[in-house]
Amino acid sequence: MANLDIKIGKLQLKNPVLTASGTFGYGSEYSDFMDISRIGGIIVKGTTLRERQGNPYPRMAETPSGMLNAVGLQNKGVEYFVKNIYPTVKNIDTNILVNLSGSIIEDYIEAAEILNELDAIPGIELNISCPNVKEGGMAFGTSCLSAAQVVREVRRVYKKDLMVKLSPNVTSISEIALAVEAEGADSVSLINTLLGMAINAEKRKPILSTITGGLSGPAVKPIALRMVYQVAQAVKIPVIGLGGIMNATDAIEFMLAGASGIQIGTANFIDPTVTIKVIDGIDEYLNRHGYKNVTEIIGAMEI
Amino acid sequence: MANLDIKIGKLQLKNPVLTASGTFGYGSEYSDFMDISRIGGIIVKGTTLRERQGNPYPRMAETPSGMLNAVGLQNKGVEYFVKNIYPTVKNIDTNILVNLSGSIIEDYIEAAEILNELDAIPGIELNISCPNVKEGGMAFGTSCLSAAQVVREVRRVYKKDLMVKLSPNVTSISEIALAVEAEGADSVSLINTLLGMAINAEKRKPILSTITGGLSGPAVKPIALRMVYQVAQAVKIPVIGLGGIMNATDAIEFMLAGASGIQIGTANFIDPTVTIKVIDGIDEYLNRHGYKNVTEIIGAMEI
Amino acid sequence: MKKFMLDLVIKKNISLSNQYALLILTSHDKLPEILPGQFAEIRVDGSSTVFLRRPISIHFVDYETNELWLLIQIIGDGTKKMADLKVGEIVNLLLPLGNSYSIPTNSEAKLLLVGGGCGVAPLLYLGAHLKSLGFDVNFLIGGRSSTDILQLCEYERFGNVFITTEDGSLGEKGFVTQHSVLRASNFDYIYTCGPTPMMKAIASYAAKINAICEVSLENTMACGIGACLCCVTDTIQGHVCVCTEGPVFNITKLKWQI
Amino acid sequence: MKKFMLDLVIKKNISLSNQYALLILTSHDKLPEILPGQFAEIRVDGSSTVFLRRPISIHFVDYETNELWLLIQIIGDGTKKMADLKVGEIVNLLLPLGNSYSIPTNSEAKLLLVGGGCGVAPLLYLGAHLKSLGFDVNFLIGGRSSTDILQLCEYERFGNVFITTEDGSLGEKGFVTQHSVLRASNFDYIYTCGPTPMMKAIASYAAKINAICEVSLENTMACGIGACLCCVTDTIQGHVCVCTEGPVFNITKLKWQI
Ligand SMILES: Cc1cc2nc3c(=O)[nH]c(=O)nc-3n(C[C@H](O)[C@H](O)[C@H](O)COP(=O)(O)OP(=O)(O)OC[C@H]3O[C@@H](n4cnc5c(N)ncnc54)[C@H](O)[C@@H]3O)c2cc1C
Ligand SMILES: Cc1cc2nc3c(=O)[nH]c(=O)nc-3n(C[C@H](O)[C@H](O)[C@H](O)COP(=O)(O)OP(=O)(O)OC[C@H]3O[C@@H](n4cnc5c(N)ncnc54)[C@H](O)[C@@H]3O)c2cc1C
Ligand SMILES: Cc1cc2nc3c(=O)[nH]c(=O)nc-3n(C[C@H](O)[C@H](O)[C@H](O)COP(=O)(O)O)c2cc1C
Ligand SMILES: Cc1cc2nc3c(=O)[nH]c(=O)nc-3n(C[C@H](O)[C@H](O)[C@H](O)COP(=O)(O)O)c2cc1C
Ligand code: FES
Ligand code: FES
Repeated sequence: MANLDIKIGKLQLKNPVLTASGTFGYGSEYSDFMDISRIGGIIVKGTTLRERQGNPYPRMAETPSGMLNAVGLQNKGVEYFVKNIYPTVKNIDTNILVNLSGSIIEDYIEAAEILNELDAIPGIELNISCPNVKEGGMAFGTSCLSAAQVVREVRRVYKKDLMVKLSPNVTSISEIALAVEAEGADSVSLINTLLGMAINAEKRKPILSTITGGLSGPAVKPIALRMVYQVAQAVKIPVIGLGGIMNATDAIEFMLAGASGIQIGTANFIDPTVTIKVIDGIDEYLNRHGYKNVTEIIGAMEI
Repeated sequence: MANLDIKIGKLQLKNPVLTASGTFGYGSEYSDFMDISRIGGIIVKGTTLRERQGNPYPRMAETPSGMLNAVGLQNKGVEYFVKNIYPTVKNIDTNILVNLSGSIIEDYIEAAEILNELDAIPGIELNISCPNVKEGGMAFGTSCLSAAQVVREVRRVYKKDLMVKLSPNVTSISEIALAVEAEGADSVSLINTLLGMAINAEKRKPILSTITGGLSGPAVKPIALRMVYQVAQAVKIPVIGLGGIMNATDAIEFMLAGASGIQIGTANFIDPTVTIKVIDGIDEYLNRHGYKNVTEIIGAMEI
Repeated sequence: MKKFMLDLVIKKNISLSNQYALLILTSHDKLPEILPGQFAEIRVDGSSTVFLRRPISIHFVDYETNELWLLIQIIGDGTKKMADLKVGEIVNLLLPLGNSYSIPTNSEAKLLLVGGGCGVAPLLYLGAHLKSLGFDVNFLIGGRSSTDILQLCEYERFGNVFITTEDGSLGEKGFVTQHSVLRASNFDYIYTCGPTPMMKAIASYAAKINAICEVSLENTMACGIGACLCCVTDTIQGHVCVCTEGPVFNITKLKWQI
Repeated sequence: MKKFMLDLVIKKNISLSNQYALLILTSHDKLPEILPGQFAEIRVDGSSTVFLRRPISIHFVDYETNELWLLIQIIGDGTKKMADLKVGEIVNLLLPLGNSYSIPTNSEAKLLLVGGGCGVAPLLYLGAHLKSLGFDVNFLIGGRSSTDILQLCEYERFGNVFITTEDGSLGEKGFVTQHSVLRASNFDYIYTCGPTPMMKAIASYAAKINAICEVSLENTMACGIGACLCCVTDTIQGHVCVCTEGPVFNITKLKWQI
């Protein structure tokens, strides 16, 4: 057994495997299938200050080795989270992180202040990259200026771990990463979904109610891996890699490219126990290659 | 039989199906498998002013529903093309277009002047988006300013059809499209490959000699379709759509999203006769849906 | 109810027509408890185009023989691959998923189970379950033509079977909503599953006669367990997930125009 | 040579070990002319991970029975799917691709065909071809252990067969380059295919004895027909495509350090 413990920003994790926001509910959805406390961290659903109904049906389209979603941040708002969900999730023996979204800066700040008071939530993942909301959301993540601004404001009120989730729909993701690092982000996670689209040719209609949606799954893995590599070269804070991770080998590739931790999203839908398999697979890899600590493979790709 | 004739910019095509540069050689590679003169247009290999050896081996990695390439514009230069290849390809009874690349503006201009003299080449596709060359290439395609500049300079010397191929590795592809439209591009084609990366976890090494490479194939189709839709909404000049087209349904989706023509790249590797099948499949679709002209489905998606 | 990820084995694959297949799966271990109306998410292996699991209703469960039945209608590559499964092959399923049809509190209630096309799938198990609870069960099954009406004998084991076909090749000619049994009897509960236009017509009939009506909805699903929020339908309580709050809905909860 | 896209039928699939399979394909139509050293690009169906075709050498062609033989070593999902093909299934191939081994002009030339592992694949057809032209053929086949040495009788039909295994379980113990036949005879032509280190060792032996040496290279291929430029190797003429200028190269053309 290798040592999988890892510190990422202010977080202390029992292993580098987290679940990606919006794909793992609040964790309990998966607890019939495995012991979810074995997972290094659970990032819960995208949460906004106020309740959101999300986008109309249809919200999903399957694509080659991937899927598009247009959920649009359906959630009951941060107050509901505090009252009704926090009391349960706080008992899960792992890091529970809240993915925080907003359309205006004030909303981000107000929600972050509320979350800052929750003892059992050691950090938030600031989502400045959701492609499925009309205002704000991705717009923040696609310019250095606005990305820096929202991180600066949230950092002022949020004292615990601040992970910032970056949008891949940009010319230079490293520049955005540098901008949010400068404002005090503890880590960056990438990638969120790539903006895509699907059409039903027979009906001559878009498949999603919102026309465009966010692409995830193995199809995007090469792009995600490249971005993680670029960002890890650029910033000093830890990088959390995600995008199309389906198995331990994929996860290891992200770590070799420079990620300190990884998240698993879409793969949970195909195999609800994939997180555990990835944790075990990383361990097996470390043992087979003679590594004692998982930290040894971070950025260990040889050029 | 529906009418598949279409005018795209200054080009008159017998059908909207072209082959994507770098995936169809000079056409002759495929002539054992079918009558290549049935194809609406053949865009030959990326050509540069001077000979290029391209990147070292390995240049290719398979990815989920796609592939990465790092060919790096290996070609013998425009003079060689004129002397040794033009005499043969000019006899193919369809539109032969040259995909022109460069690393400095002067090279683009000089090569464009030479190509302007070739009677049987009705147009060029200006590649300002190749991710596999160190200098220039993609850099031109990722800022409005430099994209506009190279198009302006080439337009000055190149009198025939000027199709400009856009990079998807940008925050707003519509802005780049508008910039090149303003400088006199006759059409835009998109997308070129997305910058990606692949790692061999066991060897802890990048798979490509250049570390990163260009992603193509069905994996990128949702992104390409979205970009074609966005650009078609933004510009007045025709849009040629490509990225992951594997069959007639895919091609029709791009046309419904606003493309006047489509290109087929990676799919040629899996089925060398795919272009003919797509042409026939578009015809079948038009007949089945009661369209007389292929032009009727351009942008015909209903929202 | 606890959900499971199970590897079941194909015991039989009965091709019912070139469009339908009946898969009979089994396991060394005892099958878990499954309620009528619930579904499974099936992993499709060996396809270059299918990425996500496919939701398929539980057609029947036989605890004596430890058999799980699935009725598959071939639509695209996923269902094609399922219909092509060979005896002895392994299928990975998540189950049981979703809610279930509700059971009448009044044991005298008159029940009608209306299915069209592949929508009959959950009704066989529902009928069997209701019969085992002592109810009188009436099936009303519709299709375009006699070739759409499959395995009648199975339904006849559990209740009366009424048939309509659009071309009149079996049973009464017309749509299910035109069957004479609807005029002859007064039903208290109507359970339905099938194409949306059919379910809407049934729902409006139920509204007219004041019957309780439950419909089973389809939706585009990614996870099947309430984690992704991809499968919402609009209800009087806003967007709810069909995979957890459904697939069965009392018609009064939906915002259908009927 | 004209290239074809053909659908061939699996006539036999002989599992040679858990790592190797011999596929025998056939067709109603006469197989096209194929030269020794050429390869085919095989489309792999029914895999969720394999996207591109896979290059596989022509192991043998029997024009009398209209059979094409492929020797498959299971490496990943693509070769696994090929090894699992059932009799009667259809395989789509592009062929014949690439150049071929050259035939000695001097009919007295002493020839050695050296193969390791799956690298023996093209040598069977080459040996048969050379024998049909009247040459004396010598095969030298190496492997880790006797289980790597497959179908010896096939090679014996066309020439003398010499064996080495690293563990000594068959033939002489050691590497092919240590086999006594290399000391006993003086070869004019050496044809080789196998792992690169083996081919390099053979090439350096050939250089020492002044033999003409042709090696068959592998490479990562996307198209197999010279269209994509993905498969280059560095030669004294710069980057050339292994799929069209190769896979067979005279060792003097390569930039190998030997
Ligand atoms: C709760 C539930 C229970 C179901 N029970 C059964 C069952 O018992 N037996 C059965 O055969 N099927 C059932 N279905 C439907 C089944 O899930 C779909 O037919 C299947 O997912 C199609 O997959 P495919 O790969 O064959 O086709 P795809 O290639 O995914 O689709 C082919 C075409 O059909 C369309 N399509 C796909 N799925 C649906 C859908 N759900 N509704 C409308 N159009 C669709 C696609 O847009 C596409 O145009 C059920 C669905 C749900 C949600
Ligand atoms: C001209 C030519 C002729 C060939 N002839 C034969 C033959 O007759 N019989 C035969 O069994 N194989 C032959 N091969 C090799 C065969 O093409 C590969 O083994 C096959 O493509 C692997 O596919 P896969 O899907 O099974 O494995 P993949 O999943 O593609 O690969 C599994 C692992 O093996 C590595 N790998 C894959 N291909 C190669 C390669 N070509 N070289 C080194 N590492 C590789 C990958 O990087 C990966 O790590 C030939 C190759 C070439 C270029
Ligand atoms: C259905 C769905 C819902 C998602 N919701 C959110 C969200 O609320 N907040 C967020 O930051 N990312 C969200 N994402 C993006 C994922 O967290 C992740 O960044 C993306 O899917 C790429 O990883 P993957 O390929 O492993 O899925 C969602 C993705 C999916 C598929
Ligand atoms: C092997 C390979 C070589 C390519 N070479 C070029 C090139 O020289 N010039 C260019 O503009 N695009 C080149 N491309 C990009 C394609 O023309 C096309 O834009 C891209 O592959 C997306 O389309 P596809 O998914 O249909 O392949 C190349 C693509 C591949 C796969
Ligand atoms: S399918 Fe994921 S929530 Fe219903
Ligand atoms: S594999 Fe495409 S050129 Fe050789």
